[in-house]
Amino acid sequence: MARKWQWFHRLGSPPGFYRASGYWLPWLAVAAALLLGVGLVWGLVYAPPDARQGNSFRIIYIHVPVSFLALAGYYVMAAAGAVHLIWRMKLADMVMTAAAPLGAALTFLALWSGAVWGKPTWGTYWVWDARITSMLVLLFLYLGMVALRLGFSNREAAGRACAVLALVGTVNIPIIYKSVDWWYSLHQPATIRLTAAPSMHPDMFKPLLVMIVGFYVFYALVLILNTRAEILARERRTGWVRDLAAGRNQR
Amino acid sequence: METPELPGLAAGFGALLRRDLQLAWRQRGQAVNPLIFFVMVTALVPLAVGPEPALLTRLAPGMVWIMALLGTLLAADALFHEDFVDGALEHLVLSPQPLWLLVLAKVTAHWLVIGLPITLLSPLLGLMLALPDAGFMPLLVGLTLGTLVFSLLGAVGGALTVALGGRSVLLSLLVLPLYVPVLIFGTSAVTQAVAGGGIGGPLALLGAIAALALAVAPFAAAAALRAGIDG
Amino acid sequence: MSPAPLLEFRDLTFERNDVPLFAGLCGAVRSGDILQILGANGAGKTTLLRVLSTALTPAAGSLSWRGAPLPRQRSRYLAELAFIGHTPGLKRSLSPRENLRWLGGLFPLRRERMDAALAMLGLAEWADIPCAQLSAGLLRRVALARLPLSGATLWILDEPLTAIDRDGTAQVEELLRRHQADGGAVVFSSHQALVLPGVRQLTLAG
Amino acid sequence: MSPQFHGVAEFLAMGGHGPYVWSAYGVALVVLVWLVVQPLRRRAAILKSVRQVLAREGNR
Repeated sequence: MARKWQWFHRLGSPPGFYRASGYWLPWLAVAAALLLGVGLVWGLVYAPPDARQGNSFRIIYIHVPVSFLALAGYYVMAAAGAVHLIWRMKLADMVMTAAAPLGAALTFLALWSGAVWGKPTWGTYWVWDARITSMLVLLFLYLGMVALRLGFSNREAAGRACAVLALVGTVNIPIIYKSVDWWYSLHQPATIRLTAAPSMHPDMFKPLLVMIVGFYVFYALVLILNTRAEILARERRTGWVRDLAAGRNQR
Repeated sequence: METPELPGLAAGFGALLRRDLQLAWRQRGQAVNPLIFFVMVTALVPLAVGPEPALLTRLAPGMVWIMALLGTLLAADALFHEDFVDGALEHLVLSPQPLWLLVLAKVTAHWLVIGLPITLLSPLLGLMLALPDAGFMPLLVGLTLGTLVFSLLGAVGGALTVALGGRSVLLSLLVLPLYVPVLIFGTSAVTQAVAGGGIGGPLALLGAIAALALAVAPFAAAAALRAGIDG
Repeated sequence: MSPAPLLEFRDLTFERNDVPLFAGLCGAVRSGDILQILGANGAGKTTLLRVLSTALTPAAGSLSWRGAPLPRQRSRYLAELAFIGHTPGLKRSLSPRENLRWLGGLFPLRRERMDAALAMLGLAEWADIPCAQLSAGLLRRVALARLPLSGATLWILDEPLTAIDRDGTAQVEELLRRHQADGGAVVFSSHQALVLPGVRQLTLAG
Repeated sequence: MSPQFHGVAEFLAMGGHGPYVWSAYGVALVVLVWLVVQPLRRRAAILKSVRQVLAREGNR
């Protein structure tokens, strides 16, 4: 391995990441708690109700951030997969492993919050709206990712296979989204458009912004927690994990 | 020691294509099964929803496309797995020929054995489901392109799961979401034609997807095979 | 200075589920060498052979071919390599001759000597019968018949004598001897001792 | 900026949309808490099993 990559490997080494992330965690946890707490109270109590939807619109403060992250999470996973395929970096594979169930959980939340928002707004829990349908396909993509990893008994092969799948999915997601949009415009059911951010009142929009930022921080926090657990699981036989467990020279 | 010459790309592609067609012919009973499935399940539709022609006409494009999708998916499972079981896949992976080329040869054979016959059978199913005359041409053109994409993406899924247990279900789970755009454009070409509209748009998009799949899927499947072989 | 060895491997480490199967393996194979890989079941013989063939990628370590690092000239290496794995890799509904023909599209192969090679391994009368009707030992011979046709410099053979009878073993030994005399090299795994001059051995600790 | 609700009961009723709003927030809360707790528990379980291995080796 060429010398210029050595720093990259040291930084990307699982124990190095484990130690460094230990310092970040408290800050991330405090930031996530503060942002989500403020956004939650602001959105639930202080933001004015929507003129047409009344108070049910307050679901937006969950639904929109979670939907953003559901999609962004797939790209995080695919980027980690690409790094793993190109540089054969173990840490990237661990991040990818951690990102799949996390993304699936967020996608599920996006669908759930959309459904219970749909009932008072459209009078039904489920409509084949373009955005909801795309989200459903995204959930399937995540579930495929999780299932593929579980199918392998060999972790090294599983990592590379999942990386290929994530990259193929990344090429496909824009096509899927566009095609579903096109399909929806073809059928044109008469429904209210859910969110139209530019026309939102600033008093409603500001807490949403806080919640979005809060959820991004929360995502980073959980991704790191999961990656750390994955690191320990895979390196449990190594000296540094034994030292950590025995409480020797670690923080 | 004189070394024999390395066969060219065309010779490599041709040899594998020829082999797979030869195998399909020797085991034609097996190759015909997805086609029988295709016809049989379509025959169940009127039994399930009732024989009114108006209803069948409405369902026809979607039904024929979904059956074609399932038919190709059934066969994608065996695409690489048989070669994996008898060890021939090792020869493919260790050939000095580029692996994507060999994948392309196998996909071509798969399409010729499964996708093309399904496409050619589809007018028959259109008749069974009371598809109006205007729908047949877009159905044929759309399925020609669509089954090619199904085979290409099926190859990626088949390569990822080549060594795994519970393969066929997992393969469907991986590949079905990727089939969504093809299904959308394919069915709407037929629906729009039946409604008297233009079909250039969806068919052009289908062609673009097929071109993209042709450019990307062989490489993805080759990378997937190198990982998947070690399940 | 002696010329660079054909195949050289340094510090090869292979991990399965993050546990090393073998670590720090070094070795070299020169023209005329025959290297036998020994080790208990599960010691990683097959894995090592597959790593050497580039079917698997090691977690650490490097391979070089004729003195140059392998990943950059993989197709050149593969063109000079003949690998025969655990399973013969033959299609059961094709005859031995048909099988060799498709392999000829994937690898360099001297088609004009096919009959001679089949005859040498005692397969003349089976050449046009579907492989499904051949015994395991005969299938193994068909797979080995590719070797003299391939013109490959390096042969990597995983348990080449599985299911092969005493006559067959003698034929395989003869095959290897000729290859050695031609300046080729062989890496193989086997529990049997072969009657060959100058076989070196590499034992994998389980 | 002032609170939009007068009293807890009104807040919980959410103008008649209470069940929808609270089921969305409730499930979200459960999922988010689970997302944080699950890796922490996994980490603790791994460290515990490593300690057990160490203790077994120490006794030998």
